[in-house]
Amino acid sequence: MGTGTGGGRLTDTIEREQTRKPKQEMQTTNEPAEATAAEQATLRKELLRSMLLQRRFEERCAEAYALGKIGGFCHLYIGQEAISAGTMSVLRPDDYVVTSYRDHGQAIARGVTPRSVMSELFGRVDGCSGGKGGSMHLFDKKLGFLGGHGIVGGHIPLAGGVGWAIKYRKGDQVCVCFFGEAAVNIGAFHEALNIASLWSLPCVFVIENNRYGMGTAISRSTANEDVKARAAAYRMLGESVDAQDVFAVRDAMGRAVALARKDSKPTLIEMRTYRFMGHSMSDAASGTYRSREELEENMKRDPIVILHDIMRANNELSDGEFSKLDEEQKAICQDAWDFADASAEPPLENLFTNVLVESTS
Amino acid sequence: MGTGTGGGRLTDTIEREQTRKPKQEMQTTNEPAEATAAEQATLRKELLRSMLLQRRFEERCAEAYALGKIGGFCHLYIGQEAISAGTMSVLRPDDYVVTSYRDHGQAIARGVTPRSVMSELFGRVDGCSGGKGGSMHLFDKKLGFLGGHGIVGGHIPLAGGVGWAIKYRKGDQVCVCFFGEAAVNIGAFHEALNIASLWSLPCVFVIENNRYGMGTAISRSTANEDVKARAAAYRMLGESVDAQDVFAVRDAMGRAVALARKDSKPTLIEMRTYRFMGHSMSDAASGTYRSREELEENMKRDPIVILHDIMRANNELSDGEFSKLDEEQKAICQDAWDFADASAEPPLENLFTNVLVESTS
Amino acid sequence: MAVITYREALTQALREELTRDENVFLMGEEVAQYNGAYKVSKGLLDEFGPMRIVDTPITELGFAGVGVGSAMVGLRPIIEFMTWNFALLALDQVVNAAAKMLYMSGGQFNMPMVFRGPNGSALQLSAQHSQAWESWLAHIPGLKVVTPGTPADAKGLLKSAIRDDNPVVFLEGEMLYNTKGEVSDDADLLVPIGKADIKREGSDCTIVTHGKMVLIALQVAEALAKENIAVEIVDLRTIRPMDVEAIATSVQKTNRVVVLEEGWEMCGVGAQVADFIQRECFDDLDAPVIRVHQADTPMPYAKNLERAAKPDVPKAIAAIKKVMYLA
Amino acid sequence: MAVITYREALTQALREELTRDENVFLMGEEVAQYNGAYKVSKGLLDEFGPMRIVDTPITELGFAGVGVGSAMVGLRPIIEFMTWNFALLALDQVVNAAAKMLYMSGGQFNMPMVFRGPNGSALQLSAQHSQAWESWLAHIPGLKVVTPGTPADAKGLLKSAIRDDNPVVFLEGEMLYNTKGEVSDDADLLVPIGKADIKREGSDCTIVTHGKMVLIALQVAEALAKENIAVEIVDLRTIRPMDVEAIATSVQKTNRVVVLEEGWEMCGVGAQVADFIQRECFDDLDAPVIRVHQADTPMPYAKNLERAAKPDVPKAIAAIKKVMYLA
Ligand SMILES: Cc1ncc(C[n+]2csc(CCOP(=O)(O)OP(=O)(O)O)c2C)c(N)n1
Ligand SMILES: Cc1ncc(C[n+]2csc(CCOP(=O)(O)OP(=O)(O)O)c2C)c(N)n1
Ligand SMILES: [Mg+2]
Ligand SMILES: [Mg+2]
Repeated sequence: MGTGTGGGRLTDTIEREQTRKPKQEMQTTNEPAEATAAEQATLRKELLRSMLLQRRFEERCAEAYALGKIGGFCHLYIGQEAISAGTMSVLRPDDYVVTSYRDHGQAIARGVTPRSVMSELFGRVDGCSGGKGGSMHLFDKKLGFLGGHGIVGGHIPLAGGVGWAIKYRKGDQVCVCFFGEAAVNIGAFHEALNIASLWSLPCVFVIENNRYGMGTAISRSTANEDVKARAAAYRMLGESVDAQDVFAVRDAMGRAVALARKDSKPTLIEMRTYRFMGHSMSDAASGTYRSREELEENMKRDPIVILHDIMRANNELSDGEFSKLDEEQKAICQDAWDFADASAEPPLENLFTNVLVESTS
Repeated sequence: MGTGTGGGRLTDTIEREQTRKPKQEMQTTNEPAEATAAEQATLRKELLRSMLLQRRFEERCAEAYALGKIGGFCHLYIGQEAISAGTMSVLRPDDYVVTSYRDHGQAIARGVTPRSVMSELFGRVDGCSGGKGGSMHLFDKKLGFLGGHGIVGGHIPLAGGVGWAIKYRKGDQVCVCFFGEAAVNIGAFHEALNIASLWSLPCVFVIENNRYGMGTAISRSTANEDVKARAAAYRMLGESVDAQDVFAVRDAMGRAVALARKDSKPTLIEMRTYRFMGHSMSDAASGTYRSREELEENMKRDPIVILHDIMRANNELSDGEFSKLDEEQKAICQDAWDFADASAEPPLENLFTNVLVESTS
Repeated sequence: MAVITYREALTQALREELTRDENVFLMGEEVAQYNGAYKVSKGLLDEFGPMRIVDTPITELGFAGVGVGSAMVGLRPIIEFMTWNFALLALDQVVNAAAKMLYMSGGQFNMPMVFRGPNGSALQLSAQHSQAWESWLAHIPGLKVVTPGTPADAKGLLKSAIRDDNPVVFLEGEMLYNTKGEVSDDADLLVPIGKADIKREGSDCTIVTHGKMVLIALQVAEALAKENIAVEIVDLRTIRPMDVEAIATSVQKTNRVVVLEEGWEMCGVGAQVADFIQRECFDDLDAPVIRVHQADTPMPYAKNLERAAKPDVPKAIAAIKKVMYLA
Repeated sequence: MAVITYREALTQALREELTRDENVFLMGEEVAQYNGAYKVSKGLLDEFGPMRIVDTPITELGFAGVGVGSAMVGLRPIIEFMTWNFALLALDQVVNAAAKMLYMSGGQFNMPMVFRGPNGSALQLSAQHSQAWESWLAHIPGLKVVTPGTPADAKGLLKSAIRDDNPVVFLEGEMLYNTKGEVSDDADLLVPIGKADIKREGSDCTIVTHGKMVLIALQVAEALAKENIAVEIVDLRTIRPMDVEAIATSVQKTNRVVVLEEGWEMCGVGAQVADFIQRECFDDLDAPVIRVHQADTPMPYAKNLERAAKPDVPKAIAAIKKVMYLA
């Protein structure tokens, strides 16, 4: 189904689907069948925590950007957090993640510490990339977090390479690659997907379809908006997911990751989402290429609110507990801010480090 | 249907289809219904002539290459002539053609004179590109023959640009773009097809699927060998054609060209063919990546023989007439050779011409 | 004459040339509905409509090739790269198609087109968004490479580029868009491609520079004037073809040269300038040519490191003093 | 020591390093079943199997990026470009990913990989298949750029490149593959990256050169020896980092330099060499540095034009005579 420019309609459709299929009944295929209700509740709380942390963190980013503490390009992920939270919840520590410049959410969901991310954004020496990468280039090797890349589509072949390395070593890890829907038109996407399918690489390619590439609606950039047709071009499995629903994300990603892990088969997944902020800090959230009405309509489907509502309905999270959880995340973000603020600028000699390494094999 | 590496099987299938559907009954959709039998016979003779001329011309190319009169890379088209002959037969003089390095056949079928092509191959001043382009870069502006390009897939966006220009000027010409099946994996193909479909450009994209890109069988390079799935990825019409049958080519191209001309809609057409020679003059015709058996099996489906047989069955071409036609083409090629041989090397000062033009608008 | 920004100067040039010749069109990411990522095409969609001002998918290689194809049949495309950093993906079309087509075709297909957009670094955009490409592009025969540093040059050179029947690479500066200067509103005023401009006269030392470094050079000259050092500024404006004569004339006068550029050292524009000077003015030089350029590292994000990486006024002043044996 | 071809030297280097380290693999178009478009990987598929010697689709950008990704997690890819002409499509991965990854990640992800294949022109391949890319690649910090001219250097440098923990661009010569020379069969013999080599000693004039022009330089020196002109040949071998010291030492001895390179003039390697020399050896030069390079045009097809376009022995001899004021 094409999303078109008729954002309102799409939202409606999805909301209707939801009404029909209440969240509490959703059982993802990769949950062990015997997962108890308590375990499910714990999982939901963890997913909520992850999304809340991302949200609160990026709210502080916006603030820091306004104060000039963050510079350059800064692309917020607000509204899309269910994708990162749901995805990371099905990954193992030794799996790999690679993403685009809109990378704060994934980094934090993957476990990169808010302190080191905020320090990176502030351009400080304690940043996860030593202050050299900035918002678009978050890296954390020990977490298998392979960046943070700035050229649209440029990192998609990298995911193929990670998949190749896994296969080369007969490992059973998986590489998940995130990119925006506008990236599907670029050559790198095409070349990488053909290779991944041809060589059966353990990759999951995740289109975060927030319906705009900068100011361009998908219908104005993409001849065929249907992701399944794209996957078929590479004889790959393709799927579309309501990505404001973290369990739908988790479900689809669980299956795709399992397929990659067990059968070394790649999947292309379209996550249908919406970005609540402008493309980057210099872009207005609405008023130019999308209406305020459309934005507000879509903000009603806030992934955090959706999950929170379910948990409330389930009576598994009191308002007090929610507030406590939220305050904890805010405190973590304040701590990250304070830490980053206190972190030193990189020493000037660092300008010349990391251009090359000295070692040989 | 995938062609796989099982060349033999594909050939069988196609041959059976042919037996079922005798050629003399084929009526292409773009023939005026009232085309008389005589007109049809004339057309067949013209197509035969075109294919024969290409064949004889390239046989002389091989000879000239062996003698060192042609240098560099030289990619022969032998076996694929029905594609160029059939295609050019449905084009208007003001249409455009753009192709890859394997361009002798298309150039000649389009009407670039054998003299100027041979002179180009000999690196002489009377060559259609002044001796500067060589085998891979044949150009003829007055015939709308836009080259002759050496980077795999690099010329596919150019076709989009020509289509754009036609639309820009509200013209009703068409741009036909030829490339090999191995080019479908490269980014330029993908970007160009998306644009052509998105903007509804009057282009026909012709995959000359000779089943090998250099020494690589399509099954080893392409995750999904089915062209229709590729076209669908761009919401474009896609079709597969038995391209050893010049009327099947003509039929499909006739429809695609009409669609482009009337509705400004692009089509992707897979022409299933086979190259009878090596990839280029330095590549053996068989023995490395394809067996002699496979080659011989496929050479049985020579497009010239297939058409000739039909005409013979129709009693519209006697053996004497065929010989005469053939001799005429050979004579044209001998004349081209002699002309090229007598043509001067480009004067040395030409090294520095055509780098820039002096004019401004 | 009005004082307008570099951005407005470019917009004026586009508007005037779009008006003058209906074969001219502008194509690129976000150029139409969004009015351009840097607003250079502001208002043009409304004025000229969607066939003349064309939004593209994010497919630099694809739409650059579309430009080339349309130029082969006589249109005059202006291909905007949102920044030249992304043009790296399209260089096959620029180098192998646009630059070589006329030659390969024995003179049949010229390429009346412009590839334009901001080049080099802005502020804290880090490694992948901060590259200055002029030396790469200048390497390629078949191209012209233009780098205006002022609003007047931006307008006059863009108009010349659009009218030129050859492929012109036009490198703007993100940091220049808001800079102001006097610009003629004469729609026929062109700045010739291939001619350097003496942006300031002086007799003690020459700065050869281009693009956004022109502003730095002017500040350097201003500062050094207070120390009674008279700096002459040769703004190349065009990198290819390079105005060697203008450089030589200045060097013969000052006998000392600093080459100031935004990009990296190795095989940079400054290397070529130094090479020309040592060949053409061997006996005129009182000191070796010294170069000021970006540190030989990818561009770092951190503000302090980025500052340290970039050529600036103090670095250029130090170089001049060195070349004058004052330091 | 055995006399083998440049091609065999490369094959030996590949075989030895594939044997030594199982993280090393070779990937590219036609490298496996076809034994390489130029047969450099002949026999390796049989020996190492399809995970180590990997045929790719024609997708230079894609498989270069696959190499980068695999290097991020510790493999040591050797990415073969059938020729560097096609690598233009992949330069985003070379420049924006491989060269910048270590820096952008604050030192976390180094790139132990090699990008290799034939560079520059062969015979009559015309404009799109005849480009020498070393000056472009040398411009980029984060890369090493290596250009062996002899079989021994080819082997020793390729082994060093494969063992290097940085991304190394390795530029071979199609016209060199069949050339022969003595090569050690010691599997531990490396040629260090970053060190020039004096290919011939002489006191009258220095030729600074690299890659396939080394052979031309040797012929030039041989011819001029008969006229009692003693030419010293500095073979750079590595373009980045450049061995400026070796150049300077030679220039201090001969006081005259010709720079001989395959590529174009503007911002070429020779420009950088000339720049270094005028800076480092300002008082040592008896004449300006002169350059010999490809004509400033795309490469033509016609044999006579191609010959006229390329640097060759007569052109280099003329340059030496000019720099020695003998002509
Ligand atoms: C090759 C390339 N072209 C252009 C850009 C500028 N750019 C950065 S993000 C972006 C939009 C991408 O949209 P999408 O892929 O949908 O991701 P989103 O930003 O919506 O997450 C553009 C055009 C770029 N970074 N790289
Ligand atoms: C980008 C690029 N990569 C590699 C090559 C070398 N090359 C020339 S032709 C060719 C095979 C192309 O096969 P296909 O597209 O099927 O066309 P065919 O030669 O069969 O007509 C290759 C690999 C090239 N010219 N351009
Ligand atoms: Mg998007
Ligand atoms: Mg083929």
